[in-house]
Amino acid sequence: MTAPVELGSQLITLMAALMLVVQLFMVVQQMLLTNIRLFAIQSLFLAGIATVIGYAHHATHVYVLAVLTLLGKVLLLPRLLTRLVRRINIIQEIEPLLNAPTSMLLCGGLTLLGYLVARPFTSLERLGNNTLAIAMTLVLTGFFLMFNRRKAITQVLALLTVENGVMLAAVALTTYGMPLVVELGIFFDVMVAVMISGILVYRIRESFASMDTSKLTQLKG
Amino acid sequence: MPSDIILQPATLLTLSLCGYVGGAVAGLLFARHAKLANLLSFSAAALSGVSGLFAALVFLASAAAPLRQIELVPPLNPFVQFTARLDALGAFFLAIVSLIGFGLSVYSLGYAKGFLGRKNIGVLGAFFNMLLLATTLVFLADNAFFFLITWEIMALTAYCLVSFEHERDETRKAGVLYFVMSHIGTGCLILGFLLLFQTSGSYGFDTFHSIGGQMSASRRNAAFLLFLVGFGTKAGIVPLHIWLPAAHPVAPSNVSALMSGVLIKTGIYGMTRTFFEFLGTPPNWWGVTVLTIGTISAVLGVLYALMEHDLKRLLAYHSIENIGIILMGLGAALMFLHTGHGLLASLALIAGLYHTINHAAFKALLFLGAGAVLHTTHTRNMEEMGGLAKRMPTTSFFFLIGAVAISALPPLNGFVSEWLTYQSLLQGFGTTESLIRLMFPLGGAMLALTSALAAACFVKAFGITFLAQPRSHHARQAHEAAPTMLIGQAILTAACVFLGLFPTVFLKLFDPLTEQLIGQQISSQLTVVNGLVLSGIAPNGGTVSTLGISLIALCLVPLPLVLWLLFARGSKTRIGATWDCGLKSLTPQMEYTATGFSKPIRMIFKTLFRPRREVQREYDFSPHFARTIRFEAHVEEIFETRIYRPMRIGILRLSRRIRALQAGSIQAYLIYIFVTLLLLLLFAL
Amino acid sequence: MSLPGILLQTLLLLLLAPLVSGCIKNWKAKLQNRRGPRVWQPYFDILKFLRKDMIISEHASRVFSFAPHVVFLTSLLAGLMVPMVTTQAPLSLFGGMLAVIGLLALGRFFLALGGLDPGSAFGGMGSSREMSLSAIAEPALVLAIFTVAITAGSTDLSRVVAATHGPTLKLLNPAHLMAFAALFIVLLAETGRIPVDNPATHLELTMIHEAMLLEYSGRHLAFMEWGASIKQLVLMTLLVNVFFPIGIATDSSLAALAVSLSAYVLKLLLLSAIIVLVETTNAKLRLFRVPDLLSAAFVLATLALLSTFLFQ
Amino acid sequence: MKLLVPILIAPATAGLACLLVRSRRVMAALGICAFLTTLAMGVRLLREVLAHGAISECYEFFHADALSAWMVLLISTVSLGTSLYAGRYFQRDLAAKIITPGRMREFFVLTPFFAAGMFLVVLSNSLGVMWAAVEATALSSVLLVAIYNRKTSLEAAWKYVILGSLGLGLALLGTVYVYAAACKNQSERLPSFNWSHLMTVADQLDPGLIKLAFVLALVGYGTKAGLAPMHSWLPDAHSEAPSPTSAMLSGVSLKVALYALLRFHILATACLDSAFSRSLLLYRLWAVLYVPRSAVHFGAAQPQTDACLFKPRTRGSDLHRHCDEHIRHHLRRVVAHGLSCTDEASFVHGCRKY
Repeated sequence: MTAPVELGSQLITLMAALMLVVQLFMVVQQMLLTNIRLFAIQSLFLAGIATVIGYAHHATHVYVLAVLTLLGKVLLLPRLLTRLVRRINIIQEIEPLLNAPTSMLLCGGLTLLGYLVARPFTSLERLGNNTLAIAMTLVLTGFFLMFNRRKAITQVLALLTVENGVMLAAVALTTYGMPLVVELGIFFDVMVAVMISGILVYRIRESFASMDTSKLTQLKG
Repeated sequence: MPSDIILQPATLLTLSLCGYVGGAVAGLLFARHAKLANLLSFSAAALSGVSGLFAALVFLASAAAPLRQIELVPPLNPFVQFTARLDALGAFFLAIVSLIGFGLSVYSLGYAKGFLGRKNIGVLGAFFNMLLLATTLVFLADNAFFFLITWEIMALTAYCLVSFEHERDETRKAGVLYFVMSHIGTGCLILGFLLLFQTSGSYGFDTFHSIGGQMSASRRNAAFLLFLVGFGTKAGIVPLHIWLPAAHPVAPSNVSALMSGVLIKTGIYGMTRTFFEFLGTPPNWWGVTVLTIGTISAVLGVLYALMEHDLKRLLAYHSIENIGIILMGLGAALMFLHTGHGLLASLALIAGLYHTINHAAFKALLFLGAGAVLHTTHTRNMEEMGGLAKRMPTTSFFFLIGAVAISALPPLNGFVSEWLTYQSLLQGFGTTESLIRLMFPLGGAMLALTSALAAACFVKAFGITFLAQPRSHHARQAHEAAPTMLIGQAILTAACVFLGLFPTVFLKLFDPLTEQLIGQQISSQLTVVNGLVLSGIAPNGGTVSTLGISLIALCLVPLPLVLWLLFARGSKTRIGATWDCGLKSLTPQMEYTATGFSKPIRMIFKTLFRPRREVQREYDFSPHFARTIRFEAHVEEIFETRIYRPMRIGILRLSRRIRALQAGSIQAYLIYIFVTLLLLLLFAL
Repeated sequence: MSLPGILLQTLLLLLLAPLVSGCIKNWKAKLQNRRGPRVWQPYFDILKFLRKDMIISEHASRVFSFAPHVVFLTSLLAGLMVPMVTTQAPLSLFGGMLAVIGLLALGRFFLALGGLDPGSAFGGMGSSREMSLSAIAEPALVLAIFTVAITAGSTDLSRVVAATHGPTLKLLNPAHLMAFAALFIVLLAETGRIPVDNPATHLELTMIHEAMLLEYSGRHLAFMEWGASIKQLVLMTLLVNVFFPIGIATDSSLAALAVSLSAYVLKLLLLSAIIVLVETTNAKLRLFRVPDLLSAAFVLATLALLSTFLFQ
Repeated sequence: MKLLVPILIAPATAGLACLLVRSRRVMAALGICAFLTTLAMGVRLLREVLAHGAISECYEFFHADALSAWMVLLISTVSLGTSLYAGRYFQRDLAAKIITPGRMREFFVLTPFFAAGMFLVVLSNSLGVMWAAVEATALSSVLLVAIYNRKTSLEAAWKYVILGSLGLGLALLGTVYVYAAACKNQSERLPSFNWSHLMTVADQLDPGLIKLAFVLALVGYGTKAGLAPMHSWLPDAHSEAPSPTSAMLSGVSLKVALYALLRFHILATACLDSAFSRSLLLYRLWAVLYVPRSAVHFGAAQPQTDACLFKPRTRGSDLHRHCDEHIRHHLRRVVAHGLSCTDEASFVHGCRKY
């Protein structure tokens, strides 16, 4: 019976690593639509990890989580965001705060910090080694992505990657995942958050005629 | 049986508190019909003033009465109990607030009619009652929380009363300045009480009793300084006094009388309570600081008062001077406590507190007089008054009594309390060997300078306002104040005369107070010859009896009459014109003015005042035949220009620089949070 | 506190005061080789004023006619508290040095108000200058008295006189000398003598004390003049008896009283001679130079205070 | 004994009812009576809690102790005040055509939910549910901020949403760490995530995890509570929102986030020595005091910005005063939980030091 557990932890580590790679692509990527698709892939990997854990520990509610992530973050949200982008029909993301090479370097640094922070807790993970470190890195790079980009939609996406990072930590750290009621609460909160930001983005688009958040600077000190 | 129930201090006290509450509610309820509101609220205040006064006197007279714990409101949580406690110190100050409250309320019955058309009298009455209630509760509070709450209510109601006539810009500015300064003071008080709380573990005043002993030296000194600044701001000692000459003149006269007479005394009450009861035996430098601050406040207060020709600002500056004199007494008492001279300490304390009630009486009287004058002449500028003695004989008589009292001239109460202060300063010389003892005689000399300058100032104030010819149309049309206003002034004049002529009777009431604070009962040593004569502590200390002086004076009065009968029976008296060096006749413009009167002092103390004068002369063809001449003289208010203005500019510049932090762009905010997160993570590793 | 003592001292005050000012005027004239008025001329002046009619200005209020009585009575009361012939002043129980200063200040207060009341510029100027200068003189006066009181241990004049009267001649003790000098300057300022104020002139620029009396006439002027001379006598007695209590009677036997009376009159005349010398040799100081003189007095008084324990 | 659940249900039903109703007056009345009931229940709850310690309902899901009872009172009084005020406030706006009836209905629907979210935060026992409730309050108030469709209010709402959800993301990570620490030392399957239970087992938790969790919670909930360096969204959001919402936001919702932060603080002090979390809070306090931004805005035109700018500074003192209050409540509650006196004294002493 050890083989599947061994296989499971390798699978989890692989998928977590792939999530990190997708994240780095998003940092570099300029095109809005590809960004959304990258986010969908990342969520897919997260769902994968959840299913593996659910299978390994026979925890039924982790399966629920996997299905929810699959439905919500892989299918529903990306379609909603793409429809939004198409209606506002801006494709190209203009020059971000830091250009690609410097942001990549910074993400490298953040990964290092993620590992440093997560190092004392590696003993905690049952399956897949240092997924916690990856989770912390996802959160930090998501944070960095947020203030690196100007487009409102990318900021929402960055927020969602932070969310993914947190869910990864939850899944990796806790042996059987969090109690179901908490999972549901978190999931729906994220959904509603994205809906609302979608509405706001639409309204901003209407009144500011642009998605560029750097224009939102009237409220000075 | 019923009589002794009524005379019980507790019942009288609750009666007075309910009276104030009733007055406030009546004021608000009947705000629409002004006359009724005026009558109800101020008579309620007067009644509660009387009952408060009796409560205090009965409590003090039955000296042996123990502390009385009165539960006002059921305790909400273990730390905030609204319990009132009537002890000797509280009762003494309760007597002050009730006596002055009684006089002022009677006065306000007439004075408030002046606002009939313009302002809402009901609100004035309501706030007046609330202020009296809050001040009474401040003196009775037995718990730091309750004390701070009532202290805050007092500051707020006083603010509302100061900016009662808020249509004038000057009032609004003064109100804000008062508000900010009193809150700086309250801030220090909160910190001070927190320091005490840390050692005693609870906020009750009984647990704070001589807690100084258990506190570490640095914490005790910190607490002392916090209380000094906190209560000093409310009392108006020199470096923190700038709100006082701004706030008092703009308030309605009965309010400025209440503020000068009673509100600044809460500062003195606070200092006495904390320095003598809470902080235990003081180190030497406490007494020296308080004495120095007192001397400086006294001298500067009177010097700036001399330069004023706005009647109410002049009186406000005099409040600073008298607070200085009170602090000299308290400072000397602290120094004697340090050297262990219990008897002298209680003499100095009695001198300080006796001057507190004296100042409350004559300052309130003077403000009421000024209010009556203001009421008819519609101006505060003395240069536009004059000749009011003939038109307002009774008010001018009362003002004269007040002026004589405040200039510490025998036989009135100012002289008695200053005589006690002199005695304590004199005896103080022998108490220590170090050079500190030089401070006592020099303090005495400064006290003499202050009272002489005060006499000069009040010759100016009385002379220019009441004597000679009226300088303006309003002054010419002036009419005597309403009867209730005169009764109010009469009450306070009677208080001044009684406190002046019969000090020995009043000193017995101090015994429980000195017993509680210093553990000495010395009123027996202070009264000699069947209680008529006041004497200093030392066996051969000087004696004085204002009563004796006035009696002998009465006996000597017939002497001039006898001489007149003997030699001058035939002489007649004629009314003629003042000598005018041959001019047609003396016009009011030729009279001496207030600015002129204080010119010599201004020249003598020019380094302090740095006077500036501008003369603009408009002329058609030759400068010698000027069409109009505009003369303007300024005296520089050094505290304002040297300390407070640079501080304000500095703060504004600092805040403008920090404003850049709120840049407005969301990226910037995100970066702030990101950096904080990174720092914290590194910190947590 | 005996009644005859009070009556005797009052009589003495009333009679001696004009004599002293008369002598000073007479000797000053002699020094300036003028014949000058007779020594008892002030008595005739006072009698004449008492008899003459009075003119009161129409602007003046009742304070104007009340002031002379106050000045006269306060000076008398202060006089009764100062030991002249016996160490125990008649009213010493009712007040010591501080009460004397207070009463004189009360007199000055009403004198200044009387000056302001008629509404003439002279009176205003006189009151303003009188109040300012006396305010500056007060600290020196109190500090000098404090020094003496500290050595004697109390502000009660009779005890102070008894202390300095003791066998050891404390007269040459430096503290007492400096205190005497300070008090002498204050005496000149208070009684309006030459360096501070010119008593003989009616030129408005130079007169301070006289300016306030300008509007008074008849009975009021008599009381004012008399009060002023009594005040001068009181201050001189203070100076003489506190610092040089030679021959003052300790018990009330007739012989002792006679000896102390003659010694007292002699000392008074000696002091008046000094005053006359000072007046003739000095010119009147400009008004704003007077504070420097008075601050000199203050410094002297502080030195006196220091010397009480430095040169002990 | 059903006390806690009705407190949640009352505002929720009022919110739903407002969906169906048309007229402004009825909606306002609904809001007012909802909050009146919660106020009454809050008072009863406080008396009961003061009488005999903490109470919890439907098997530990809801848990109310003195601290939360006090907060329930606070929330219901403030929301009652605002709903009383809101009725008249919108009448004027409607007349002046600043706001469409639809938007106004939005206000009357969302405000009770906003309050219900806050009640849930205060009453919930498990940290996860508490996080979800805080997120719910944040989301429901975002649309309230953006009611006036002006440019500036949209900008404020956007900043509010982004910064808020980011902060809460971090707070969620913190909660996950706490939960991880809870799982580590318990063998049985589903360790309960209830706060009261966690307190009993606090000292056995792994200090490293708790330290990290506290840091993240501090930054997360700190952003929501508007503590110093993370406060920038606060003045914009509060000044742009309609005044009843801004009153609710600054009056209560910041306090609720502070409440959540204090839960972590108590947990952290119970687990680690009190030095760590106290020094962090000290840092927070110092940051609040260091930034005299309230002085910054003496000159600012909008009075509301001034008002809410004072918030952080007063928050500093709030924190201080709150701590005093909370310390007293903790005292009662901690004693109720049977912690030893010395620990509690050091805790109280430690807390008071800063």
